Amino acid sequence: MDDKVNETLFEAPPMAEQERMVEAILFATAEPITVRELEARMPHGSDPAEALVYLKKRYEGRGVQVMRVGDAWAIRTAGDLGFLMQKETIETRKLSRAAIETLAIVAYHQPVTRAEIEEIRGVSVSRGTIDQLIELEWIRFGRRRMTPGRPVTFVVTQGFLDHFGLENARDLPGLKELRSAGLLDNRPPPGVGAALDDDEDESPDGQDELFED
Amino acid sequence: MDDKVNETLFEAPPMAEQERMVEAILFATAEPITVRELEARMPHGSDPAEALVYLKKRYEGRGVQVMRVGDAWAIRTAGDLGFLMQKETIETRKLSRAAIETLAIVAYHQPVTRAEIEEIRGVSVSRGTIDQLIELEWIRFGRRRMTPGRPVTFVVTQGFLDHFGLENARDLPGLKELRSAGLLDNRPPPGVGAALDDDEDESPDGQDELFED
Amino acid sequence: MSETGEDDWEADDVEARLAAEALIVDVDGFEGPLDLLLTLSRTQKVDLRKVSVLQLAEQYLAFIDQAKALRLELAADYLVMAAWLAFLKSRLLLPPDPSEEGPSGEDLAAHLAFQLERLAAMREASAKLMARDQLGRDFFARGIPEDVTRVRRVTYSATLLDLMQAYSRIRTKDDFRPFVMDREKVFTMEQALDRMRGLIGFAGDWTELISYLPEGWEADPVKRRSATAATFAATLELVKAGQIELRQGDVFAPIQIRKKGT
Repeated sequence: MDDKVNETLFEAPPMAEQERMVEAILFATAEPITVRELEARMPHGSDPAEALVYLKKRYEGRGVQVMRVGDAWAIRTAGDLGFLMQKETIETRKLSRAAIETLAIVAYHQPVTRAEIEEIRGVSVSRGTIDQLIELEWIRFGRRRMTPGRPVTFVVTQGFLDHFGLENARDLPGLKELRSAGLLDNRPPPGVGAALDDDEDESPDGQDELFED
Repeated sequence: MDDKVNETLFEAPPMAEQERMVEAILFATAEPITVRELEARMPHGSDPAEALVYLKKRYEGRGVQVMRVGDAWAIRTAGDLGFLMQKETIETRKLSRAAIETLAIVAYHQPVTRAEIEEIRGVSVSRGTIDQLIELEWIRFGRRRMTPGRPVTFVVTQGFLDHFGLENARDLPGLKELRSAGLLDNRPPPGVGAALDDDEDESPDGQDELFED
Repeated sequence: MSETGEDDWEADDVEARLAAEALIVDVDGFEGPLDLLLTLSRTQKVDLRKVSVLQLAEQYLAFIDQAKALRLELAADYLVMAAWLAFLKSRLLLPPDPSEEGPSGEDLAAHLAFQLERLAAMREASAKLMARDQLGRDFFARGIPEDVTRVRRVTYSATLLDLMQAYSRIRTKDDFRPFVMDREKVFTMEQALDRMRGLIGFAGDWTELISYLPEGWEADPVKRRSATAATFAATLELVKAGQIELRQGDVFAPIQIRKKGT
């Protein structure tokens, strides 16, 4: 037992030197490296596992970290400095027509269920469109509707109001104003006008709680 | 008052943090990075040059080293640990004697024209030799010589410094001795002196800046 | 001095001759005459600064002679160097001729010695350079480089107007009709052509094109523009068909037409 210890002591380089070696190998290898591979490359009797403990400690809080990757080891950028490895370019895109229409419906009809959005648009609303609007933090889930199936509703967010410069969703121009602004066709087909009015008359009930300041 | 506000807005991170950032960036890349590039990637107001001084000191005696390569910086494994790296060694094409000598002549005599290289070696330099060195990114075209025919000159690159672990072209082995022995002089053959005088007047200037910091 | 040089060469031992012959066999291995001279100078076993250029010239010439005797093909620059060294040798051996211009034999010899020393120095420098630790051989760059990734962050934008327009679109989509151009105010070329065909019979004299515009199309500028364009296009068609002639006195002057063949 003592002989063994002595043997190792004499053959292996000092631990500080082993640490240097592990450091250099970890730095230069093209892939994470296992303790066994380290052992194979270092002088006989080296204990890379121990050297790794010291090295890992030495890099604590530094710009790079000694990290375990599966059963191998590698030097990696410290998590909080990842931003230095990226160059961000911001690209502004126009929202798709489906998304803007869905958003408009939520804004005008909130709280509104997906089924209702689809009914108004006359086409189905893709999961992606809803997800995108939620991700943009322009819509969020509202309360469940107290109807069979208890469907979730969607409402617009404070972020939405901020983005569009609205105090309040009630500030959205009504259909009459849209019409007088020339945004709505001047000639609504017969019968639609009445339906719209109903719509407008009816919606405040549902909306009141949401539009309360 | 406004200035103060702006200053605080753009306050650079503490030096210890800047050192971490430089560390992370240098670790991440295989190619040397200039101070200017570091500056561009770090938060506004950072002073990577100062951070590099600390970082270089921190890595003294470690398994990897912070090395200066011309006006750029890189982390490289310590030279004494090369024996651990057989696996990483890239088999490079063996350079011909002509290529090695041409490279040395460019390094020690830069900026140097092809005619001058040929004069020193006493033999014509093949196109292929120059091409090979350019392809290795060890030499590149320098400024044209302001002599009749305005011949192009060659100088060594940052890649050359990096490859041979030189901080600077002035660190070339034996450069001072060669210079004081007059062996880097562009001494024209007797009788041709007058024609080459211009050349001589101009070349020291050109060289000075190359061997300057 | 020259005498002793000769003697040295004559008296040179067998070893040197063998060495010279070995050089000849290896003639392809030399990088030009200067390289060969440098190798020959080493056989003098003195510091390059003390090398006897005269002796060197003789060594070189002897080398060339032997190569010739062996019918070895030598590149032209070796022969040029031989000629030059023969000239140098004569300069060094003969007393200087005061009437002769140009550099002295000593100057030329000194320069050759400098060239040899410089070449030797560069050889040594390149050896030192290559002996340095080299990247990828003795020291190493990062094995797992992380490139700067360009992150493209897409932000979506919409304005209140987009929102309102979208809503309007939905609420009025029942009214939607496919887009068709409003033809009410358009006079087509076909119409103009029909009209012109009926009228050109009367155009014996130059008449202004403008007078051919259809009735009721002059007042409304939109209608007038359309009618003018159509009528002009129709006119060009008729010119092409060889039925009428067309002229314009000046830029922006009235365009006139008349029936062809009058």
